[in-house]
Amino acid sequence: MIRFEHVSKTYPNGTVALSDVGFSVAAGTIHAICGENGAGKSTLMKILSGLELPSAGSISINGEPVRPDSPRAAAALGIGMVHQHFSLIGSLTVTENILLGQEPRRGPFVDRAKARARVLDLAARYSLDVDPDAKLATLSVAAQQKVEILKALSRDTRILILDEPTAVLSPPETEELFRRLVALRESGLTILFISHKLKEVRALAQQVTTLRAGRVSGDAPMSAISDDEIARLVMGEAGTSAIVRPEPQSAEARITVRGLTLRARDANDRLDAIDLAIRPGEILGIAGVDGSGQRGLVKVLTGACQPDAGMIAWDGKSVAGANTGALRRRGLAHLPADRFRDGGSRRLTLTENALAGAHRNYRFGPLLKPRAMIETTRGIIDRFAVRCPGPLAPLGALSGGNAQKIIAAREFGSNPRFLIVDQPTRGIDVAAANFIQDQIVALARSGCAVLLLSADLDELLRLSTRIVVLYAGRIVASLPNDPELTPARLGPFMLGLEVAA
Amino acid sequence: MIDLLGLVPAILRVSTPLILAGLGVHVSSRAGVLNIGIEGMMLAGALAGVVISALTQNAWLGLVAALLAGAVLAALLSVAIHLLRADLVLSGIALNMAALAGTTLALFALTGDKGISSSLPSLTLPMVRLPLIDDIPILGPLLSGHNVLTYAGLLAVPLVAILVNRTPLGLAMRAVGENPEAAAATGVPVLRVQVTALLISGLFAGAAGAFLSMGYVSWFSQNMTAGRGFIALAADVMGFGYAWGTMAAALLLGTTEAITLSLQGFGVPSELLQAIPYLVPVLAMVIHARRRKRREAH
Amino acid sequence: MIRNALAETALTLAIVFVVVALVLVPLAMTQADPVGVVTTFLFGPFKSIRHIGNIIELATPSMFCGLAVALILRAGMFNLGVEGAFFLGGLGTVAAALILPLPGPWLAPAALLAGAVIGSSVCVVPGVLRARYGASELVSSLMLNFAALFIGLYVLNVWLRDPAAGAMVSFKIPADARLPRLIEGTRIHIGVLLALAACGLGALYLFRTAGGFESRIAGANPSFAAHLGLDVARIGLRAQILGGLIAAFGGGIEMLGLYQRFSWQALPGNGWTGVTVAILARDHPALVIPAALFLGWLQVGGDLVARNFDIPNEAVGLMQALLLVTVTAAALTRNPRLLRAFGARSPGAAR
Amino acid sequence: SEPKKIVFLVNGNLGDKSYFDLGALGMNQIKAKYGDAVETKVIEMGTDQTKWLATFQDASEGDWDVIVGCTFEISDIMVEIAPQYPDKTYILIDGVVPFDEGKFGNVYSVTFKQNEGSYLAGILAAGLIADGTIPADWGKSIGFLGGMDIPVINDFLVGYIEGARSVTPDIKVAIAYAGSFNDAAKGKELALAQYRGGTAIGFNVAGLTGLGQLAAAKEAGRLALGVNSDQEAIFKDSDPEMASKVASSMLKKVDVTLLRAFDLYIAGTLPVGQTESIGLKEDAVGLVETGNMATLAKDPLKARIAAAKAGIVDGSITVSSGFVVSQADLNTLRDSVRP
Ligand SMILES: Nc1ncnc2c1ncn2[C@@H]1O[C@H](COP(=O)(O)OP(=O)(O)OP(=O)(O)O)[C@@H](O)[C@H]1O
Ligand SMILES: Nc1ncnc2c1ncn2[C@@H]1O[C@H](COP(=O)(O)OP(=O)(O)OP(=O)(O)O)[C@@H](O)[C@H]1O
Ligand SMILES: [Mg+2]
Ligand SMILES: [Mg+2]
Repeated sequence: MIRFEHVSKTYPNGTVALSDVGFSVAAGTIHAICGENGAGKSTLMKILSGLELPSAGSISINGEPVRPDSPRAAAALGIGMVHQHFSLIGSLTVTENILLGQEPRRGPFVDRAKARARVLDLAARYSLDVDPDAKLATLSVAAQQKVEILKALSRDTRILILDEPTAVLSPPETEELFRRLVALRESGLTILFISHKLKEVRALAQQVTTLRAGRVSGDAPMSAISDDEIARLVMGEAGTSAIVRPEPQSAEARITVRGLTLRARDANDRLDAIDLAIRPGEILGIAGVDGSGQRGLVKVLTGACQPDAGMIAWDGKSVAGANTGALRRRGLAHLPADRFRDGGSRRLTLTENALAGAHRNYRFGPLLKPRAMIETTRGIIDRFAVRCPGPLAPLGALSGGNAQKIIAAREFGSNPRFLIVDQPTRGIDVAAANFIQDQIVALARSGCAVLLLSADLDELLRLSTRIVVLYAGRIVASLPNDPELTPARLGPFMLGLEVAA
Repeated sequence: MIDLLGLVPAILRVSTPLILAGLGVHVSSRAGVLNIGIEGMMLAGALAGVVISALTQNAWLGLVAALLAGAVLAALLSVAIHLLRADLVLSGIALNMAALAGTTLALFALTGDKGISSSLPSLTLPMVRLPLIDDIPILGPLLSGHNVLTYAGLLAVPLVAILVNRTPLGLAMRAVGENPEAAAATGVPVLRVQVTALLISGLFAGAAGAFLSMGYVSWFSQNMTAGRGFIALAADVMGFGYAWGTMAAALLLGTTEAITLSLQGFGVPSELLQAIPYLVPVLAMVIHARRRKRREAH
Repeated sequence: MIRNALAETALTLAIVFVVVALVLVPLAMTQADPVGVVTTFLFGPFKSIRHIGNIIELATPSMFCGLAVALILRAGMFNLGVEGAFFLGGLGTVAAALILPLPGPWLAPAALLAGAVIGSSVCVVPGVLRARYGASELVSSLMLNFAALFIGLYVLNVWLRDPAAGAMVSFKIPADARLPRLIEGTRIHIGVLLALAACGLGALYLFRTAGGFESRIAGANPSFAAHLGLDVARIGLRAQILGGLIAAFGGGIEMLGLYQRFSWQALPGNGWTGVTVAILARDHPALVIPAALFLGWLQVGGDLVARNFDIPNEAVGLMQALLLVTVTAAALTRNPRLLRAFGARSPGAAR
Repeated sequence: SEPKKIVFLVNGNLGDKSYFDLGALGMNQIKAKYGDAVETKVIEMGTDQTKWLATFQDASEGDWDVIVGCTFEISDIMVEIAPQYPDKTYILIDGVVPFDEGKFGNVYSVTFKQNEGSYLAGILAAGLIADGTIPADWGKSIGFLGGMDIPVINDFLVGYIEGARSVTPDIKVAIAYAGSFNDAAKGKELALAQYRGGTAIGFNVAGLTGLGQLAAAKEAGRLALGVNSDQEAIFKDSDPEMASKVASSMLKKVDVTLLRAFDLYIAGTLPVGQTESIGLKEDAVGLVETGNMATLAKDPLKARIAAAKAGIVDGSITVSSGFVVSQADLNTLRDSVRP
């Protein structure tokens, strides 16, 4: 139904994102597209959805050549896209976001009642539950994801593109989404699905196309291809190292949290009498549906805000009132969930992003030593296999996964005594994810206390020594990570159906 | 000595250009374009109104010309920032320079005088007596009998609020102003929305200029806006993104100005009096920001 | 890299020529000597040492103000108090030079220091209000510029006014405090060296010191800075203090270098020029120097044309405004095709 | 012979309706009178003071014979430039150079006694109230709207007050300064505030700002006095109603003075190396007596003004100057007339 023929794309800055890509997508199927970070997946989808124009090549739908030159034109062709980075407006309501550009009118005005009804109708039709009147910025990421999907479906959509839609969803939410997608396919939609998670691809797709460095490296029906083969097509060679989980190295907790309470304005951030203890060498995993208080917990532990009650101690000594700077000087490191908002600056160079914070170590008298900084960064680029033009390129020129590696390298490289990692591998290809996970484990092994927050239960179960489940700002379970612990066992706690604290 | 009867109309007069221009800044700011060139647009509007009303002997046509002149300059700014992709702030500054030079030049070409259009028989916009209110004893003279643009400015506040909050265009403006990439990905025609907002901004600027040259006085004189555009920029920022807020800020600015004007001659050195209208808004902003900060802390 | 930078410069110059041709040539045609008009504009400023001197005289305060604005913008602040700081710095310096009972060689440095501290308040107060209460520094600095003007005029009128002079001007600045001239036949004074040094130091600070780096981090992305544990409010305030000091120092230099007495009755506008310079220089302290010289050339060339021909200076002003827009027009200066035509290598090939 | 070349360097912009415009008018009159025997030019130097010296230097380097500048601000520049170019002739209007230093044999300076003209304006304003020409319910005080609180403006003020006091010793004068010379709207607002406070007739000395007073007079139905040029004439055709509110204007005849100086220069009798202070006696300042004044003022008042003028000319009346009065005395004076 959709045919890509000889599609190439060179960005104005000279990056060749796609070269001579050609394959077809059958109508009424879910078609997966896999590839490592920066392989060109998003670029190809942006071309289909009218956000970018191809430098060469053509696309046809049902045999008709098409050349969508704006999202509007693509929508007219029945193409809707859920973007990897949401295209939502924080200060608008859910309804306004979903219907932006196609509002029902009454005279010159937006017909608010009708708009609201339409959103409720959409939500019911696709069983995606949203509050039509909520301001978007107050929603959890998962809820925003639903809004983004509803938005894509709100225009008479026949081709739905999902660019890593599950990266921010918890497993129950992912399952729910998959059921919807299957239903959508059955109702005749064609779905293009991008994911780094092979399990998901296997569960959903009928066909998979793999991209490597902008070229098609494989295209096969799911039934005719093994996971290993996909991994090989994506990365050139397969290989996942087995992880040996670290063990706590002392009985003394490095970080102790008692009765921690945060009465934030945003309900998603609230905390209610949290108790935690993290020992050196231990990775404490935090599970929970997005918006269960994780963000508040991270804010308080990183000194971004002060709790309303309770205490935090490092090595038994209270750090009440300490701000981020003070905690960092004690040995805090933090890999944030939102890498571009908090983790770095697109405008600054890779060197500057990689060494910000540590820059005071690179001083000669009052001056910084740029050479030494660049050299260190070169080392990071090599060690973390960052695909980039060089250490002086702006961070914005990197694909998201590669940017994530630079930011991780900075945080891991500061010799932390307490490391908070928040969704460390979200949106990252398998090889890079393995690499980052290895680094986390290695840090723990060297005696760092690690707090791991992840929406990816497999990741939590792979890395954590213990897992604590948050629900509505409270700890509902604290479980040792033994072989009996499975995603299925965690599910009820995460949804607040069971409590075992 | 300060008589309320005289002061209220004075406040309205002083505030009117600030409200009109402030709304202009507000509209374009909501769409993400800080209209530094508002001063120049006002100046162009002031001149166009005078010239056309003199030529046609019709004040309304003069007003229309003023609005259009503001919009034309807004279109020029749009060409600079959208077509040529020049720096927004610098383009605004350049537009102000160009408008000052251009209006002087045009005035010279038309009248042989660089300073004032007094040789043109231009008209003024009428004062409006509000039918019923006019008869109320004290309130009547306070609320009635102002320039038509004063009422237009006040009336425009809810209209702008509705435009921004209730119409598809307003929705698109807010989306574009907050996150142009996301809006573009959704299919909002970012360019068209910004150009429209800028043109509306130009219309308001033209009206503000017309008020000066066809309401306050009945002529155009060189650089007669005297920095009011910049005060309007401040009014918009002080309004925290709301049309009503912009109006409140403009009224605050106008009130301090009007009061200090009528305080002249009481022995306070005039320079110090002239500083007050610039200090009070800062104070007001600090108090407001402090209250907000305290509120947010809880 | 260098090749591309050269191409960019060549393209910018070409744009200048085209705009001049488009605007000035038709104007020149109305004159008896059209060629003279164009060459006077383009090359007149370089024809005599005095006119070159004029460019540099004009560029000196622009460098200080441009540098101040660049440092403030880089830290993510939008403080327009540079205008008021320049004014008050000039007044403060003159006041100090008149009041301080210091021996000759100490007078100028002491006066400049005092002026810098006094003048910087116009930037510092909005900075503090921003850091402490979150009040928009854009608005408060815009307002305080005017407040500084009128309060300054009051001070001038009451304490510094020379009653023997027939206008509201201060007493004459003592000869000891005047800055030495550098080049015979021009009014270029030692202030230009200080301005150049300031820009150099500014670049060094911004790109080679920890403090400057932190300032750029906070400016590029405040939540990133917060994530790193940097005190964003303090960094912003530091930049505004620094910018205020530099601008006010520039005002003092201008007074001691070119004036006989303090005689400003209105804001002199150098701060606005500073905004223009900083934008032209893309907030880079080193590029502030060529940007300021460019504006100086534009001014002197325009003045020469207006002075020597029957072309109103408003027409020249229009052309200058157009030039400002076009030299920052990314659609022209960043156009890959145009750049290639001027010898740039395509970025893809460079990789 | 070669035409004589004269250039007028404006330290600001034309269009001020004050001496820049009047100076330019004088230049036109010179051109009209001498035709091809002269070459004239007016150059606007703008408001950036650092450019002024450079421009004077350029003009002096050029082949101009006579270089004209005005306002006190130009004095210091002439001090620096004139000795460097002894074969040029400089005319300085409204400013002086220290002639006693002996270096300025090529500078002719002329200052205006605007206080004398303002004295007459004061008599007129107070007289119109005193003799009942102005209805009593308009108020009893007179107004003064200045551009800035600076000596040259206060020179007008001092003369104005003295003149008014000579009619009504306890006259009240509402005084305001706009802080700007181009903000007509602000001028109108200030004048309206004065009219509201019981000012029957106001005197504006504030350039384009001051014209706002005329709009205020029209709106409030009061009277105004113009300055420098005939402000009734400015609006006579375009807005007769407003023009009818201009009781008179105090003239400062920069144009006449400039033409006269050039006449003397051509005749070789220009008194260079010294300063002339010209006022009523030289007919360099004065009141517009045609127009509204002719019909408005009653004969006794006209006679009174004529007498005062004669007194000033023959020296029996001396008017204080705003240039020499100290700030403290000025404040006392202003306080003493406050309504
Ligand atoms: N607008 C752009 N300008 C320049 N280069 C770009 C742009 N967008 C993407 N690229 C580059 O093009 C290449 C392909 O990027 P793309 O986003 O398509 O990768 P991806 O397959 O989606 O990767 P990921 O798995 O990280 O999402 C990358 O090298 C990226 O840096
Ligand atoms: N104008 C640009 N110039 C240079 N690089 C760009 C530009 N626009 C985007 N990029 C880079 O190209 C990458 C591709 O953009 P895209 O929006 O597809 O995200 P992505 O690579 O898929 O992100 P993720 O890492 O989450 O997979 C972005 O990560 C961004 O860093
Ligand atoms: Mg992608
Ligand atoms: Mg990517």
